[in-house]
Amino acid sequence: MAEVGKAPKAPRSEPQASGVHPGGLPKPIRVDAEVIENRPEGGANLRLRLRVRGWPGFRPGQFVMLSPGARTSVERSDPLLPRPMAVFRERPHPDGAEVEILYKRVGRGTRLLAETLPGQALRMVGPLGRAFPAPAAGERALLVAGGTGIASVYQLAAGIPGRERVEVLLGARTGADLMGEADFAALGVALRVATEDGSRGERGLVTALLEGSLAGPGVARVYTCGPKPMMERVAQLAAAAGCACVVSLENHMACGFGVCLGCAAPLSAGGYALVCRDGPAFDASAIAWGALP
Amino acid sequence: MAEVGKAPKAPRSEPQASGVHPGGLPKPIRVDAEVIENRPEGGANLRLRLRVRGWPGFRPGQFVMLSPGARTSVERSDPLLPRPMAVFRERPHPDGAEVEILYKRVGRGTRLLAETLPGQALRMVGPLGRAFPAPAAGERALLVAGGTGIASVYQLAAGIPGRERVEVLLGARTGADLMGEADFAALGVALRVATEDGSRGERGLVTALLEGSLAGPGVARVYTCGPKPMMERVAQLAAAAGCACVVSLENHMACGFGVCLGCAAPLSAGGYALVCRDGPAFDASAIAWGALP
Amino acid sequence: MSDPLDTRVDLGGIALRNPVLTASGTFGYGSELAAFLDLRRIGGFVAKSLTLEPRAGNPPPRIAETPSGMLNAISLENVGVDAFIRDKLPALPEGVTVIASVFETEIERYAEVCKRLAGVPRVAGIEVNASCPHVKSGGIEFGQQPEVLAALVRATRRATALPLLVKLSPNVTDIAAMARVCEGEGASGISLINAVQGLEVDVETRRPVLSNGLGGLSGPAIRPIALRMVWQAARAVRIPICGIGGIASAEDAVKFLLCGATAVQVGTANYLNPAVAGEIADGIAAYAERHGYRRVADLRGALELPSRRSP
Amino acid sequence: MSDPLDTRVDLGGIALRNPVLTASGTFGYGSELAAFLDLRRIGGFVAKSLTLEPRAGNPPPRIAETPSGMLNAISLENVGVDAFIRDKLPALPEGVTVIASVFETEIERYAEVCKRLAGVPRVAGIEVNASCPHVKSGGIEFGQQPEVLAALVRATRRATALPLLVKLSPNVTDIAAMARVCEGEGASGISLINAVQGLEVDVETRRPVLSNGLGGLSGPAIRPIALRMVWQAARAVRIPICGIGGIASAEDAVKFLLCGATAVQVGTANYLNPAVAGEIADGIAAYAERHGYRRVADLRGALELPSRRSP
Ligand SMILES: Cc1cc2nc3c(=O)[nH]c(=O)nc-3n(C[C@H](O)[C@H](O)[C@H](O)COP(=O)(O)OP(=O)(O)OC[C@H]3O[C@@H](n4cnc5c(N)ncnc54)[C@H](O)[C@@H]3O)c2cc1C
Ligand SMILES: Cc1cc2nc3c(=O)[nH]c(=O)nc-3n(C[C@H](O)[C@H](O)[C@H](O)COP(=O)(O)OP(=O)(O)OC[C@H]3O[C@@H](n4cnc5c(N)ncnc54)[C@H](O)[C@@H]3O)c2cc1C
Ligand SMILES: Cc1cc2nc3c(=O)[nH]c(=O)nc-3n(C[C@H](O)[C@H](O)[C@H](O)COP(=O)(O)O)c2cc1C
Ligand SMILES: Cc1cc2nc3c(=O)[nH]c(=O)nc-3n(C[C@H](O)[C@H](O)[C@H](O)COP(=O)(O)O)c2cc1C
Ligand code: FES
Ligand code: FES
Repeated sequence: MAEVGKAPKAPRSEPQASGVHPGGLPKPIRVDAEVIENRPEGGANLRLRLRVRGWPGFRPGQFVMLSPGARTSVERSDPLLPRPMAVFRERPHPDGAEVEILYKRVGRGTRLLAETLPGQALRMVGPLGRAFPAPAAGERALLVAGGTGIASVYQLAAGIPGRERVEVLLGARTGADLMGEADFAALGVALRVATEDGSRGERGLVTALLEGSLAGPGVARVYTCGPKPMMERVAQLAAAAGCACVVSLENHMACGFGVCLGCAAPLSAGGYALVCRDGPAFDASAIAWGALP
Repeated sequence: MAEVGKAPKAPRSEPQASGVHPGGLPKPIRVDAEVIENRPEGGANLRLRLRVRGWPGFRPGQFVMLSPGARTSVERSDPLLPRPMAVFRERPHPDGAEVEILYKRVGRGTRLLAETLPGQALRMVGPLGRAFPAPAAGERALLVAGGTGIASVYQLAAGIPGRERVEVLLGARTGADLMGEADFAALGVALRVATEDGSRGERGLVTALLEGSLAGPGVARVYTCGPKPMMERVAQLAAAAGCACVVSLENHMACGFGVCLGCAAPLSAGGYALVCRDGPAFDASAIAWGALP
Repeated sequence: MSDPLDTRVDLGGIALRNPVLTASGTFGYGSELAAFLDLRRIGGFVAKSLTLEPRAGNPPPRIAETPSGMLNAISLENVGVDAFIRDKLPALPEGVTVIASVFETEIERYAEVCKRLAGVPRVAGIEVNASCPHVKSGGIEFGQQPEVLAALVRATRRATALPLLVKLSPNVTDIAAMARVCEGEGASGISLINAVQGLEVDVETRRPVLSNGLGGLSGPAIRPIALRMVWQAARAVRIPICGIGGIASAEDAVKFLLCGATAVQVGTANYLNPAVAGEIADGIAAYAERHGYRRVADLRGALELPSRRSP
Repeated sequence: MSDPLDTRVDLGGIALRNPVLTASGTFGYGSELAAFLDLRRIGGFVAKSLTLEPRAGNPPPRIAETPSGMLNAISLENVGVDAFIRDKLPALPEGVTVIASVFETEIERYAEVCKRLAGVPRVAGIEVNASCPHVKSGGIEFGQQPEVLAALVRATRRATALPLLVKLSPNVTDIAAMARVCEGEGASGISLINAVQGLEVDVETRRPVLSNGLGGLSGPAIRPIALRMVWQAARAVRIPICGIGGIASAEDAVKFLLCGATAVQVGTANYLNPAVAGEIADGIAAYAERHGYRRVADLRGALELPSRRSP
């Protein structure tokens, strides 16, 4: 498993996004990954396990680009673009590594992903992007995630030393929509859940849970990933409580490695950062939320 | 099984191609057919068995249009066009009918077809085209087929009353390339095989076998389907022997039902016939071979 | 909901049951696909383009598959205007709305075909296909030159009292200018786009795949180009627009309506699914109802433009 | 075989190891993809287009997927010519052939960027991107008006002694005429095509998907259009042509060479497979050997035309 703060494997030359710890990042690969399992997990969520030869490891917050559907002996150009997916977890595998992805079936690409069968292959490029910055010494880590954003923060929670100090707040529309709850529970972190219909955990928005948690003792660093309105509200609450806030953005991407300039996130200081290269994690204060789609 | 000479189910209004018996044709359907089996048969050949609800039956020589690869919950537009495939055989099935196709993996569409798994669905439109004209009373039937054309003439051989009078000559590059030999053998027709490398049957071209057969007693009607040079040579030999010759053409098609005008076959009398509507079977003498691609 | 949805639209004087037509050259003369689709379920159909005399068209290969599209070089193949009136029209059931499409190689011949269609009971309107090579201009399409297009629209407009749609070529620098030419010359509406000129090559034979060399690209691949041109034309003229190009689903069709089309035509998608036009008509109605529209006609031009900057 | 295959080509004075380049805007400044492809394996790369000053580009969303293609509206985002020379060029390993791409909103500014690139050691040539909206013509692209294009080529040709490629816009009626304009003004070669103008709409929000509204269509969908335009341009001029548009495999690339291109650029396909350009270079060589060519350069224009009629 990737450890936060591990020595750099392949330092990158790109400029560092403000406030985000770049760390050393594994050198990305391009590979045909074999599907070991692709299992529905309730609601529209699925768990994908891939066997990846030559996997270089990853850092919490990094993602991969996956072909939209199984590869065939024929290259099909519709749908065309690969889909970004957070690396949920990795495990050793006799032949490379096993990489796990938690994802939701939302559109054409993820529907084709969901129809992929064990034994079929997906083209994978990654790991890409930078790592989440680790919490500073003595800081409490407060992770707030909703929807598909839940997958992006799991490894962060898993990697922080002293998990009992890590608090994780997960939100979803319904209990069935909720991703990965059992995985977080198994980590031994302090876990709370909110669903909009109350079918699981508390009824309401996860941001309501956050208000309580921010009121707790000591300085907290808030990490968030999920729908834009949720992240924006989390950032506001954190700012009001005087806490640092790191957001992991889910912009649309064509390449994932910094050359198409498609994933631009508007910065409050003007100009844009590239989510795939400079993120996906950013200081919440660096983002011009009004101009983010 | 479709019988030659059965009463018309749904008469069609299109003009009749010269010399070809139109007969009554079943009303075509559009349906998602379920793959029961899709089994490699040696070389690049496969045998596809489909469960088809509402299948109206077919006449020898008719074909279906099959989507290039399994349908998914997402419509994929590459490859775009359906592929024409002869109906090899039909069997009763508790739920509609079982339709069998013999096909060869040659390009993008058939490669995707070959990767289709049991339980998946293919869009099917058909049966389309007209039936082979039956041999006249007292005429010997001489079927000469090569490559994928073999699939087109099987049902003709099966449907002619008095199969012992039917002579079938099959050709292929190698024994492994040869389609459906066992099926023809099981019909009890007089069967001879030629392969270019001699790995099965006689060494050489199937047209060499034909020369012998044409020399036999009585009037023969020759039916042929396969690569263009083969069909052209068969037509020449038949003409030289004073025999009628019916060719089943394999033009490229976009629709299969007479509206795109893509499948035009040049006629010796000038102008074009549509292979999907007026054929695929034609009097060999009606075709302007030089202008056929 | 109280009132049922009103699906009717008026395409330049042609009253349509709903905004879905099938495109010229993709639905034959209307009876070929009777087994799959009752044409009375959709707004209408545009017949294969007609010339004065019957024409045989190009030698095969005439079609080639391309990524999310196809090329065709059918050329002028059709039964001729007289056989259409005599044989094809009477074969269609009552209640099918028929638009006759016309193309030719000279302006006078275009006008003559239009005249022969005058007074023919079943013809609700004429679509002039301007994507035809103009013999006198050395093979450049009528619809590629503003002056030639103007002359063509003027002559055909004079030749008939029927609603007159002009079908534009997409192979131009400025589609809005071409749309304005049509409006200026009295066209009742504009259909766009016709196929985009393209080429496919077989690397093994080292020849073009089509016997004709060049062909027309159609299918989903061209949809973004068609949608852009419809949007540009809709902003340039007031006459109604019939959107065409790569439409394969109700969602695709709605995009064209939102961009300013009054109706749409479904082309290549018919080959894949001969019942698709009916499914699209149903899907548009479902979309309109889901979004609280009372009249499908109100979808026209309902696109909201980005506030920051207009596209 | 006796002699090894000669893969070199000369693109208007730019000596290329093999005929495969990566297209502007699809390979960054050359070092982003070092983990996936050694640029010394391919003919060279065309850097992201440069302006005089650094530019920030359009707000997101900037990209949208379409059938076998994508739309982009990145606009002018780039580090500026000075930062390119100072920071980006030195980061590239020796032996990488670099073509700098230039775009601007005024002709004088284009010329000034070209001047700044003069004498910069690592720059083998300049590609002038003429698909940029010309401010003085009210947003019409430089490459859409023959006189404006002529003025642009003249000015940039005067501004630099480097080999000068002009990259044409496909959004024109007559690409051959545009190619002749470039040749007449002394361009060393022509690159085509840039992205085709398109539009995509989200039916749920009823808005264009891109913040900018319109965008440029690229990817396999446009390949038949690109191939047609390369063929038309190749017949119109003698200067070499660099074919671009939807190339995703060696077979695709060979089609462009057969139609008259001296070299090709791979664009959108890099996003799907960042090593694809190297695979294409290898595949072209394999094709040439399989077909008995001694020199890849001999593939240029080797298309056989149908005997019946020219395309
Ligand atoms: C860094 C990053 C990490 C992500 N991690 C996960 C994850 O672990 N699990 C998970 O379920 N989802 C994750 N997502 C979101 C996931 O990429 C989208 O749900 C997916 O791309 C949707 O594709 P589609 O074809 O099903 O949807 P469509 O709407 O059909 O897609 C159309 C286009 O829009 C893009 N798109 C649509 N929604 C999104 C979105 N939310 N984010 C980015 N692109 C989008 C697609 O990639 C495609 O290019 C992540 C996104 C990013 C940027
Ligand atoms: C009436 C008819 C009946 C047929 N019956 C059979 C059969 O029973 N078994 C069988 O194996 N094959 C049959 N074929 C041939 C079969 O349609 C082609 O092999 C198949 O379309 C090739 O598709 P592809 O995508 O693999 O090849 P590609 O070369 O990738 O196809 C590209 C395009 O060309 C078309 N095409 C290529 N080769 C042919 C061809 N020989 N005939 C028609 N279109 C072609 C494809 O349909 C597609 O549109 C028949 C063809 C016709 C017209
Ligand atoms: C095989 C074929 C034949 C066509 N014939 C005609 C025609 O005769 N007249 C015409 O105006 N358009 C013709 N078209 C163009 C279509 O009507 C339509 O404008 C074009 O295909 C774009 O729409 P689509 O992408 O939905 O197919 C033809 C298109 C195809 C594919
Ligand atoms: C995201 C993106 C950005 C692009 N930026 C530029 C650019 O800065 N300058 C340029 O000349 N072309 C640019 N292009 C156009 C490509 O270089 C190429 O001409 C076009 O995409 C067609 O080729 P393709 O289909 O292989 O992508 C860009 C294309 C894309 C997709
Ligand atoms: S996704 Fe291409 S630059 Fe970020
Ligand atoms: S395949 Fe369309 S008319 Fe024959």
